[in-house]
Amino acid sequence: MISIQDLHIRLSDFSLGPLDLVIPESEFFVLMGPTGAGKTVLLEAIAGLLTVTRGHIFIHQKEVTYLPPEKRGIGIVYQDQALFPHLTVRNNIAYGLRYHPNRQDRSGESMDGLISLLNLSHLMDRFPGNLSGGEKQRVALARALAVRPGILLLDEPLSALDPNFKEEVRNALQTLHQHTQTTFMMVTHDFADALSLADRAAVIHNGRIEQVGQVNDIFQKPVSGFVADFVGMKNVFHVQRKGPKLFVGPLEIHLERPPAPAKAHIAVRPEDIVVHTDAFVSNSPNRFKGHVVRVLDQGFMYEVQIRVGEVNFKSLMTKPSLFESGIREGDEVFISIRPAAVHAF
Amino acid sequence: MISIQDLHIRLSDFSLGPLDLVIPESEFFVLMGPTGAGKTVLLEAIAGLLTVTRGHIFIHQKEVTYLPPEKRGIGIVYQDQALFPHLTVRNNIAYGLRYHPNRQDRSGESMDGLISLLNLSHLMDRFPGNLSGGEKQRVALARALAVRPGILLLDEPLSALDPNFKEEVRNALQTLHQHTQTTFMMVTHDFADALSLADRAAVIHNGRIEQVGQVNDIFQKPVSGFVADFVGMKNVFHVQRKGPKLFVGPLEIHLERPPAPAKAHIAVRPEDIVVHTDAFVSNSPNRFKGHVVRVLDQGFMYEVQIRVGEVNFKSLMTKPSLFESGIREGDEVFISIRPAAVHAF
Amino acid sequence: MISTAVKKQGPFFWFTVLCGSAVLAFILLPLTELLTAPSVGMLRETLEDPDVVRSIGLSMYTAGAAALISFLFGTPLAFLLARKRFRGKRLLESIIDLPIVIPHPVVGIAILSVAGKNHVLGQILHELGIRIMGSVTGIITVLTFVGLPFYINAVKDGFEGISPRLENVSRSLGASMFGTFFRITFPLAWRSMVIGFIMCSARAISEFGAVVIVAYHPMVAPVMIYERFEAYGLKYSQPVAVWLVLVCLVLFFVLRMLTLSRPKTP
Amino acid sequence: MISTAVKKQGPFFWFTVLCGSAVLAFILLPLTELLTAPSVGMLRETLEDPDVVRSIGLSMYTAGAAALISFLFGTPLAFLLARKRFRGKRLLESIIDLPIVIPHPVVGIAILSVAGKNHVLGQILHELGIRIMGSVTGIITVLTFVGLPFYINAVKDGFEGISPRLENVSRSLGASMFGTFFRITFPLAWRSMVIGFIMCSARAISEFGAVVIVAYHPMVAPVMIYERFEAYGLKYSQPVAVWLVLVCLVLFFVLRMLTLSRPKTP
Repeated sequence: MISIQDLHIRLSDFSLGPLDLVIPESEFFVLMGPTGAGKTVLLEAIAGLLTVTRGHIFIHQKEVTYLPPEKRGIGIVYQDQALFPHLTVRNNIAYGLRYHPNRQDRSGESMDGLISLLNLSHLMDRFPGNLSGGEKQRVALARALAVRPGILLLDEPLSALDPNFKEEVRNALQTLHQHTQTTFMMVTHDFADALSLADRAAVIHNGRIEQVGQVNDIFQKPVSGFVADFVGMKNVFHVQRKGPKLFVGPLEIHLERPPAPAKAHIAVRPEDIVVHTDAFVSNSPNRFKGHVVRVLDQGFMYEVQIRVGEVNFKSLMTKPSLFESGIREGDEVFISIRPAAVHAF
Repeated sequence: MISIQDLHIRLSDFSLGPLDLVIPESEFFVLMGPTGAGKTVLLEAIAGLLTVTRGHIFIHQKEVTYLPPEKRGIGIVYQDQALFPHLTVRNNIAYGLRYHPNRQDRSGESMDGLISLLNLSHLMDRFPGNLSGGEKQRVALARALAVRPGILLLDEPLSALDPNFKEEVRNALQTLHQHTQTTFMMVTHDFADALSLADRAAVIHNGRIEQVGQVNDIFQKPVSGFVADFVGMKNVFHVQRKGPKLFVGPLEIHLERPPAPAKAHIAVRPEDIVVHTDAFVSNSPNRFKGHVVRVLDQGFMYEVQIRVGEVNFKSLMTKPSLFESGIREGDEVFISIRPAAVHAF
Repeated sequence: MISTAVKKQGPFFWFTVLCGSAVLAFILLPLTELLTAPSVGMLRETLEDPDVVRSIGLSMYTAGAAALISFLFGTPLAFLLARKRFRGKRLLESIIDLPIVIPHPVVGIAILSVAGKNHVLGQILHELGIRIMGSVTGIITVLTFVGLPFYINAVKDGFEGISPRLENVSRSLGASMFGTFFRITFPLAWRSMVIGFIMCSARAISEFGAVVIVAYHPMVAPVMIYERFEAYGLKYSQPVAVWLVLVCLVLFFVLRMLTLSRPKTP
Repeated sequence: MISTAVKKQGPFFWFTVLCGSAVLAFILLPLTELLTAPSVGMLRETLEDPDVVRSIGLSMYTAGAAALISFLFGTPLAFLLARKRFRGKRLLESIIDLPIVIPHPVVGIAILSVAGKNHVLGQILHELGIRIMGSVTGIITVLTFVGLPFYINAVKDGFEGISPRLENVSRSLGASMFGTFFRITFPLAWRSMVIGFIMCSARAISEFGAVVIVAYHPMVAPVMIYERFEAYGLKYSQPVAVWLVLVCLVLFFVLRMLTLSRPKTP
C-alpha cells in the first residue's frame, strides 16, 4: 500500500503538489498525464531518488519520506530498461539478492519462478547489449521483482518498445501482476495500456492530480476541461442556460437528456462532428453553417477547424475523405452533431 | 526548366539513380517520399552542393552538372531557414545582390516588390534571432528570390513550422509563384501541401522515381504498391484471377467494375474496412470473419489488424469507437469492404 | 517543517566532498601563498626593473606572435577538418595533437635538430639570415609548435558549430567559397577564433622547457623567473612569478567568460 | 565517364590543403629529424648508460605516482562534479583547470612557497621529515599539480556518460551508494579512468619547468636532457630525447586507441 499525504516537491524548474493519493495493496494503478506533468517526479519521490520538500510518504503504514532508496523495498523499472551492461542477464536479475539475505532461500525458488514466468531461461548467459527491446524489458522486470519488493514502479515501460515487443511486455506485466502480491504503479500516456492493464488510474497535470478513479470513468466521465481534452474530447465549451435551453455562444445545443444544473460545460469528440460540403444532409437538431479556418495534418488524419460565428469546432477527417470532399481552408461548410454525442460536465 | 538525364549519385551510405526528370518552366513541382528516399540529395545535386557520379543536369538547356553552385542561378530555401544570424533582415535579403550587378538596377525595384509582397517591411532592421518561424521562412524566401533565380528549390519549407505559421508561409508560396517566372521545386511529406500548392509531383523511393504526374493522379491512381502504401492505402494485395473472379488468397473480392487484365494488385484504404463485433450487419459482397491480431496506438487512432485465414487486413478506428466497441486483441470480429472502395492497379 | 527538507546526504556524498576539498586546497594553497608572499612594495619595485618588464613584454609578444601564426595557418586547416570527410583524417588529427605529448625540452631539441647547419632546412635558413638558436624567431617557432594544437582544436569545434547550410545558401546566392568564408563563416566563428587565440597564447606564455633550450637569451619571463630562482633564490623569483601569473589569470578569465557566454548558432 | 565524377574542387579548398600541409610539415619535420638523427648504435649505447635508464625510470615512476594520486583523490571529486548540481560549480571547475594555465616554473615556485620553513605547512612537513625540495616527493607533488586537471576532466566526462538511472536501479535493489559505486559505476567507468590516468601521466612525464625548480636532482628524464644539452650540446641530448619521446608516443597511441574504440554505454 502507498499512501501519500500533502506531498510537495520543489525543483529548480518544476514544482509538484500539494498531492494526496492512496493506492491499496496489490492494485495495478496507472498514472497518466501530459509530458512535464510530474509523473516521473512523483515516481522518483516514492522511490526515494528525489528530495521531498514537504509532506509524507507511507509504504505499508511505515513512513519512508526520508529513508534512502535502498531501505524502502521499492522496485523501479525504467522506459530505457537501465540494465547493467557489464553483467549477464543472470547477474542482472540476481543483483539485488545479496542485500536481502533473509529472502535468499526463498528467492532461489522465486527467481526460478520469475525466469520461467517471463520465459528468460534461454537468455541467462547473454549480455544486455544483445537483447531485443522486449527481452530487455522482461529482464528489467525480473530484476526488480527478484527481491520481492512491496511496490513496483514502472516509468513508461512500454512506450519505447516496437509494436510487437509492446504486446509481449504488456502480457508479461499482466501475468506478473496476477502472480505476485506486489502493488504496481505505472506511468503511461497510452490509453490502450491503461484500459487493458489497470484497475484504477489518476490523471496528473502541472504537478497536481486532476482526476482519480476507475479507468473507464476517467475516459467516459471527465470531471474537468483538462481531462476531457486529455482523453480526446477536443471540443470543450462553457454553456449558458436560458431556461431549459443550453447555449454555446449564440448556438443552441441539444442534448439527449437535459444535464444536471451544476454542469456548466459540454464536450464533443472531434470524430462526432460531421462536416458536409453541399447542404444540410443531416437531420440532427445541432446543425450549423460555418467556414473552414484551418486544416491541420495529423499523420493519418486531418483536424479540420470550423468557425461558426464566434465558436470554433474541431472535426477529425481521414486524409482520403478530406481529399474526396475537396475541403480547403476558407471553404463554407456545414457541420452536424448528434445530441447523443454531447457530454455535459 | 530543369532537365535531369540518367543521374547517378553515390554517397558513402546512400545511392541515388538512375533518375530522369523534366520540370517545365514556371511550374510548381513537388517531390514526395519517405525519409531517406533521396529527396534532399536530389535537391542538393541540382543546386551543385553534391558531387554527381554520372549523368547530366540541364537548367534552361544549359548543362550545369559540374558548375559550382554560385554559377547556377538556383535559389535554395531550407527547412531551418538558414538565415545569416549576424546580418539584419535587410542585409540577409540583399546578400546576393552584389553578385548580380546586371540585375542591380531592376533588383532595387524587385526587392521592394518582394518585401511588400511578403509583408516584411516592418522587420527590415531586426536580426533573425528575434523573428517567428513564419517570419524567418518569409525572409528566407525573399533572400532567395531577390537575385531572381531561374529555379527555386525548397527543402520542406513548411514542416518545421507551427501550424499557424505554416498557413502563413503556404500562402506566401502561393503568391510568390503567381508573381514570378521562377520554377519552384519543393520537397514535402505533407499531402495537404502538395495538393494545395503543386501542379505536378513525383514520388521518390530508394533514390528512384516511383511515379511522376499530376498530384491528384498520384493520390487516386497509384501505379505501384509502394505509392499506394505511401498515399495511405495500407491494404495492398496481389490478386489471382480465376475466370472473371478475383481472389486474394482464398477470399473472393468484388469490385465495382472488373479491372483491366494487366492489373494484378488491389488496394483498400484502412478506413474503408469496417469492423463489426456482433454479426454481419453489412450487406457488402465482401464480408469476412476473422480475429483481431493486433491493436496499435497511432495517436488519434488505432490501427486494428484483422487476420482472415492467411490474409491480414488493416482497419483504422478512432479511440472512442474502439473503446465503445470493446474490441481487444484476440477477439473474433467481422469485416466488410464496399466494392467501390477496392482500387485495382 | 522546511528544515527536514534538506534530505540527509549519505556517507558517500561526504566522502566525495572530502576528496574534493583536499584537491581544492592542493591547488589553491600554493597559488595563494605565491600571490601573497611578496609585499606590495616588492611588486612595485619589480615592475620598475627594466629587465622584468622587458621579459614579460617579450613573453606576451612572442606568445601573441605564435597565436597569430597559428591563426593564419591553423584557421584554413581547422576549416578543412570541420567540413570535409576524408581517409586518414583521424591520423591527421592525431598528428596535430602530437606537440601536446612531447616533453618540453625535447620540443626544443627537435626544433634545433632541423635548424642546425647539418640539416638542409638549417642551411637554407642560415643563407636567408634567419637564426633560430638564441633569437626571438626561435622563441616564436617553439611557442607556435606547442600552442598550435590548442588553436586548431578550438577553432575546429567552432566551425563544426556553424551549419554548412549557411554556406550553401551563400553560394547559391552567387558568392564564391572565398566570399562565403569571409562574409559568413568568419563573422560567425570569430568568437571561437578568439578562444583559440587565447588558449594558444596561454599555452605559449607558460612554456619554459622548450624555450630554455632554444633561447636562454633574449629572456622570456619564465626563463627570467628560473634564472632569478637559481641565482638569488625563491624570494627574488616570486615577484616576477606573481606578475606573470596575473597576466595568465587575466587571459584565463577572459577565456572562461567567452566560453561560458557562448551562444548557439542557429 | 567515371573520371568526371571527381568534381573539381575550388581554389578555396586547395588553399586549405596548402595551409594544412604547411602545418603538418611544421609538426612532423622536427620530430622525424629528432628520431632519425642519432644512429642505432648511439641509441643502444645510451640505453646502457645507468644514469639515462635511472632518469627515464624515475620519470615513469613519478608520473605514474602522480596519476595514482590523481586517481585516488580525483575520482570522487569527478563523480561529485558529474552527478550533483550546486552553486559555485563553475567556479570549482575553473579552479581545477587553473594548473593548466600557470607557467611551468611558477608552479615549482608556488609549491616551494608553501613547502618553505617560513610557512606553517612547510614547518609541519619538516617536522614529519617530509622534504619537497630536491626529493622524489617534491617531484611527485609538482607532477600531480600539473596532471590532476587532465585526470579529473577525463573521468568527469566518463561519469557523465553513465546513466544515473543505473545507479538509481541499483539502490532500489538494496545497494548503498558505496556498493553502487563499486559494483556499477566503477566497472562502467574504468575505461575513462584509464584514459584519465594516461593523460595525466603523459602531461606529468613531459613536465620540465616545474620539476627543475623543485628538484634538479634526483634527475628526471627531461632534466637530464636539458643537462646534457647544456653540458655537451645537441648531439648528446638527442638519444635520451628519442627514448623519452618513444615512451610518450606509446602512451599517446594507447590513449588514441582507447578513445576511438570507446563504446557508448546504453
